[in-house]
Amino acid sequence: MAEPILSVTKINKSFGALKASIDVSLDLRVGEIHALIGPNGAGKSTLIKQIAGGLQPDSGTVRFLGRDVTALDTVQRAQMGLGRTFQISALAMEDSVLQNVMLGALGASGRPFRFLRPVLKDKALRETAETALARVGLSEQALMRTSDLSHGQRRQLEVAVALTMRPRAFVMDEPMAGLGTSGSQRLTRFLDELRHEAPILLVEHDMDAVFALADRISVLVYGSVIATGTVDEIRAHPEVRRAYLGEEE
Amino acid sequence: MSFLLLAEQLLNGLQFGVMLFLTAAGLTLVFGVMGLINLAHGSLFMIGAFAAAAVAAASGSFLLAVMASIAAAAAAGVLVEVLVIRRLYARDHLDQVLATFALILIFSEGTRWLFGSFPLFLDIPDYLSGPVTLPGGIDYPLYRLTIIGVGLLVALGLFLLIARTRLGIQIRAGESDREMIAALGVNISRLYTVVFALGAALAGLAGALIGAIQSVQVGMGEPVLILAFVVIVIGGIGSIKGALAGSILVGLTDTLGRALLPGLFGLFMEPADATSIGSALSSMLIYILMAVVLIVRPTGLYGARA
Amino acid sequence: MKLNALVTLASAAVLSAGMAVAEPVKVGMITTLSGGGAGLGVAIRDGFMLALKQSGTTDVEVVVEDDQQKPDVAVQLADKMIQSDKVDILTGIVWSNLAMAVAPAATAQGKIYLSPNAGPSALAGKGCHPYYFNVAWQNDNLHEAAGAYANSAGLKNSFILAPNYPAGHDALAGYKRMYKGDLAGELLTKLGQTDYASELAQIRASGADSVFFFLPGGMGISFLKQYADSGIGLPLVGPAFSFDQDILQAVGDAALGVHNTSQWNKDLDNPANAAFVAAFLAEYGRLPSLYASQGYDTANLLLSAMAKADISDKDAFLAALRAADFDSVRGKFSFGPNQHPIQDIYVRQVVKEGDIYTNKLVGVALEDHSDVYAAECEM
Amino acid sequence: MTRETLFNAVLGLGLFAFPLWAWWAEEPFMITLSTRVVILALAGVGLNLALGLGGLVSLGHAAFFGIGGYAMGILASHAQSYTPLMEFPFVIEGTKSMPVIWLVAVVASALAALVIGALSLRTSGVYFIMITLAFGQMLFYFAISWPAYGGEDGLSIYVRNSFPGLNTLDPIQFFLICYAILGAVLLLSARLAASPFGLALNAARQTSERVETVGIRPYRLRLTVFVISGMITGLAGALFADLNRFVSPSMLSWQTSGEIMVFVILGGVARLFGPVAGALLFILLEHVLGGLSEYWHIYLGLLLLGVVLFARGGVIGTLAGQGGKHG
Repeated sequence: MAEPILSVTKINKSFGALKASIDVSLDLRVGEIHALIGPNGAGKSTLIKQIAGGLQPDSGTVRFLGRDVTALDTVQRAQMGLGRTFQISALAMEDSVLQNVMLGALGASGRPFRFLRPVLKDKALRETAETALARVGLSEQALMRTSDLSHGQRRQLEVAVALTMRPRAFVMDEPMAGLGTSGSQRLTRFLDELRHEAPILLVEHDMDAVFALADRISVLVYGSVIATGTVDEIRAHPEVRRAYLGEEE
Repeated sequence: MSFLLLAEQLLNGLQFGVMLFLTAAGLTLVFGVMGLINLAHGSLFMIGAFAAAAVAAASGSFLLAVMASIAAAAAAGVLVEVLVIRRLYARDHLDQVLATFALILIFSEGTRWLFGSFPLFLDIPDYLSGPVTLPGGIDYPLYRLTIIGVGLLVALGLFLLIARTRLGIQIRAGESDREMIAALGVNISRLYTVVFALGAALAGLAGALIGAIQSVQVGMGEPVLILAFVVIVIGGIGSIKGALAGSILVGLTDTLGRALLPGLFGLFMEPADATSIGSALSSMLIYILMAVVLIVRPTGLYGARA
Repeated sequence: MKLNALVTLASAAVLSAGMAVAEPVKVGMITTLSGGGAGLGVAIRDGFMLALKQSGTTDVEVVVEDDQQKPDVAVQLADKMIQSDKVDILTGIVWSNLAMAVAPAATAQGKIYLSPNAGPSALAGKGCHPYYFNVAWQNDNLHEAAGAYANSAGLKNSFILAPNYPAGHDALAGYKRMYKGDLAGELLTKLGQTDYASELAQIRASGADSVFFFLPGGMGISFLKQYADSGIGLPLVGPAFSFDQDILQAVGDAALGVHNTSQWNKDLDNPANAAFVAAFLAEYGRLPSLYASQGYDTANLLLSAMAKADISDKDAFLAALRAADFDSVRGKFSFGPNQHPIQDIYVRQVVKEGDIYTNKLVGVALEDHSDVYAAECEM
Repeated sequence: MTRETLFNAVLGLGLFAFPLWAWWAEEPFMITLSTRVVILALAGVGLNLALGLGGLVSLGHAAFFGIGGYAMGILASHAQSYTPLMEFPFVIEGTKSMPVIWLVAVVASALAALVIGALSLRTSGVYFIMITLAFGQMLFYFAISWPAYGGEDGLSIYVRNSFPGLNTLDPIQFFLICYAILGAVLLLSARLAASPFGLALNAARQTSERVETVGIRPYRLRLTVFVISGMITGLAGALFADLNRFVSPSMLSWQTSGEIMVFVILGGVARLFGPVAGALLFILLEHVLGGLSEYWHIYLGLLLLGVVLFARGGVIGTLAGQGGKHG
């Protein structure tokens, strides 16, 4: 099999006495959705930060597109094509929806240091941005102030921003949270398609979505991956049932 | 420079540092708990000094004067907190800067309106005046030793207050998590008033103690304010320990810079140039220190919060 | 007293018959009336106004404005007074750096500037100007006198210090110009410094027999208190600024016995001075300070020129100013070729009279003293 | 047209019409006062780019204001005394030409802002406020104790510098020069805010994380805007020195930094015309209140307090409403 797009090997990270990641290994292959689940406090966000670049692991490596990117920061990983959405929306709340998406397009263009022409009149950027908005179904909200969006709409906007970057892999931190049933069904359908453009590492609490979408699932408990496998394997896994699903339901 | 002189300069640096700590402690406390940048801290220092001078003139008692300074500054603190400051906690730093800048104007000219344009008299009491001979033969002013003592006591008192008392628990809670103190059933509004008054009282105490060996005049608070900010930023804003470390570092740097730099430059320069350049550099030294500390540690020595 | 009111001094006296009735002279007074330096500006203003009031004249209009001790504000006020109030004469500035900002520009625009306090060397030498008169002293004068006094008092090894800014450099240069002994040490302190422990330790270790210092305003008060408390006890010498009537009360015992140099003191024995001191005390309820005496002399100089010439006749008016034909509270007073004073500079000592700290005359440091920059002035 | 654009238009025209009236009415001081407003507004526009757009609360902008001032003072004083600025390795003469002085002021401020910004931007929040203050104070004390150019006394220039084809000594002509510059810089500033760079910077102010995630370095955005901001404030410093024909270390003092910041906050942070409204109001207050009482600072303080507490968003925010902020 070809080398995975994104792989994490034996990552460790501790904060004082607290071990947030213990020998974590997982990978993301072409065309798949790999879901990462685990109870609250299992270290999912810490792991995501180490993958996206905000946090350096104490040991272990992160590889992306065949390169060791452990020492690279968020910006460099983003420039290589790692698209990310945040659990808590990181959006420019005072700006319009369109401006937020254009920021992504601008980042992808690699030329943010242009000072005099209005950015909204840049046709190429605008097209990229509007396409992304259309794909997540936010075209009508383009000119709204972002802080006026509903919680779910902000989630959609997060995804739209990531789309503008045409990434080689997505890392999505709970994109379904707060979406409501119809919203999350729509997003589920959308992600289902999206995996063919680029694989998705999906952190999600919505189990219906996870079971519907994931090619593989990894379960993180107290900083360790206790199991990785297909949906059925995970459903059947006794340790997972005890440690995680049993608690949840 | 002889060893004895160097030792004396080190003591001076320590003493200056403790003096700075007295002025900085309240500022850092208020910032730590309420996240407030209070430019008017220097005005509270001035109010303390003026109250002390007025009471000392009327009563002749230094002790009474010091108590008056604490009371007056705390009272002014409560007044300002209730009328103005509490509306600023939720605002950003810019609004706080502008509002407390406005308070400086009001306090300064208000004081001048009350007390006139000329400096006031405030002197060291007889029982604390004059030098004593320390082991090693250094003649050192008793009053400055007293300031070191009081400063260290205040530091100890603050540590105990924060570590051991109920108020301290609330203060620590307020520093780390504002919602938690509400959950603990603490009256936040009153806690903030108390902390602000405590910070003001510390400024007032410093004003009285330091005013006795300096000039009690309108505008005396501003240079103090800048220095206090330098100190707490070096130490890490909100940290009492940091304020203490920062003050001593600044005190030593400033004093030793003034004492040593002109001589140092004299080794390879004309004396007149050495004096001039050495002095110029020594007056910039604490700002250089602050810039270096922040470049190396962007949140100060003991700072956690960015 | 109302600020900025056009103080037309409408005394009951009607213009006496026969006197040349001219347009009133408009004076713009820019001085420091707020903040920490306000005491000096208030004293100058009060002295100036007292002289006008005593004269009973109705021919002087004064516009008073506060410069906040900021040079750019002073410049703005000068512009306003020249362009909008159309004053003929400017005066009042306390600080050298503000005077440097205002005076050259004002004289270049054909306005007369009478300096009641600051006398930077740049305006006494090459930068002298026919329209610029200094009624106080050239900045070096009192320091030179302190050096001369140190010689006569037999001081042989002085430690000298001043703030690190131009007036401070001038002070040390002035002292050294006259002083013949050795220097035990020389320090430039930070402007606005309030703690002098480090300097005091160096003084104590230096083996000096005396200390000369120039630390104006709050710096001097701080230094004196800390010096007294240090127990060093060497004789202090300094210019009058740190022993001025208005701040002595704040220094207290720490200043007692110190010799300082001044061109004026309240016990100078001449009728003009006696009248001035009594009138000032009656009017304002406090003893006059050095700065008040300078403000008073400035006004009287102006009045003397007005009595001789009309302001519209510039040359005659300038000549009348140069003549300095007025009864100065300092006794002898005349202008040198650079229009800076030639005057005696006295030695005073701080004493306590009842509850009040004040100065008494103890001698003359320099007689008919001018300044070294006069030779460079080409006018 | 939003209320804010209407307000801006009225403000801009008023600031133009008033001096013209003063010129007609032969009130030259009113022209000088207007020029002062225009120049201080320009300094504020500079700071507003860093503060409003970039979220960089700099309490050290007096450094650039002063550097601009000294660029003018040093060049003009050498030209005035016919002594070259330096002779080795090549001769640099002083100059009295405004455009040359402006260029030097802008370049010098840019260099200073590059160094100060590169170091200061390692910190954020209150630490950033204080480290910029520290750099300002360093320059202040340096200027006070550096004897070559007058130290605390500053430098006086006897005749205002020249501009080709104009008589700068005529108040109205000098005003027009300054007004034109302010207009040009406001235009530039508006375009900057709407540009790709402005979009990224504005987003970095609100969420640094997001900007990194799309592959843009917030540090570079901030450093760039800090340099541009310093350049504009430096240019204002050169004009201010020319207005007063005088430069001194007080231009470098922390009070000056504070005042420039007051203009911005008073007018409305991140509003295009905020600094213009702020500087106008401040000078107006200074001029009117200064005449009322010896203790006029008390009233000034009370008024400022009132603005912070009750008129959020500054003058423009209050008059034009919250809408329209940030484009």
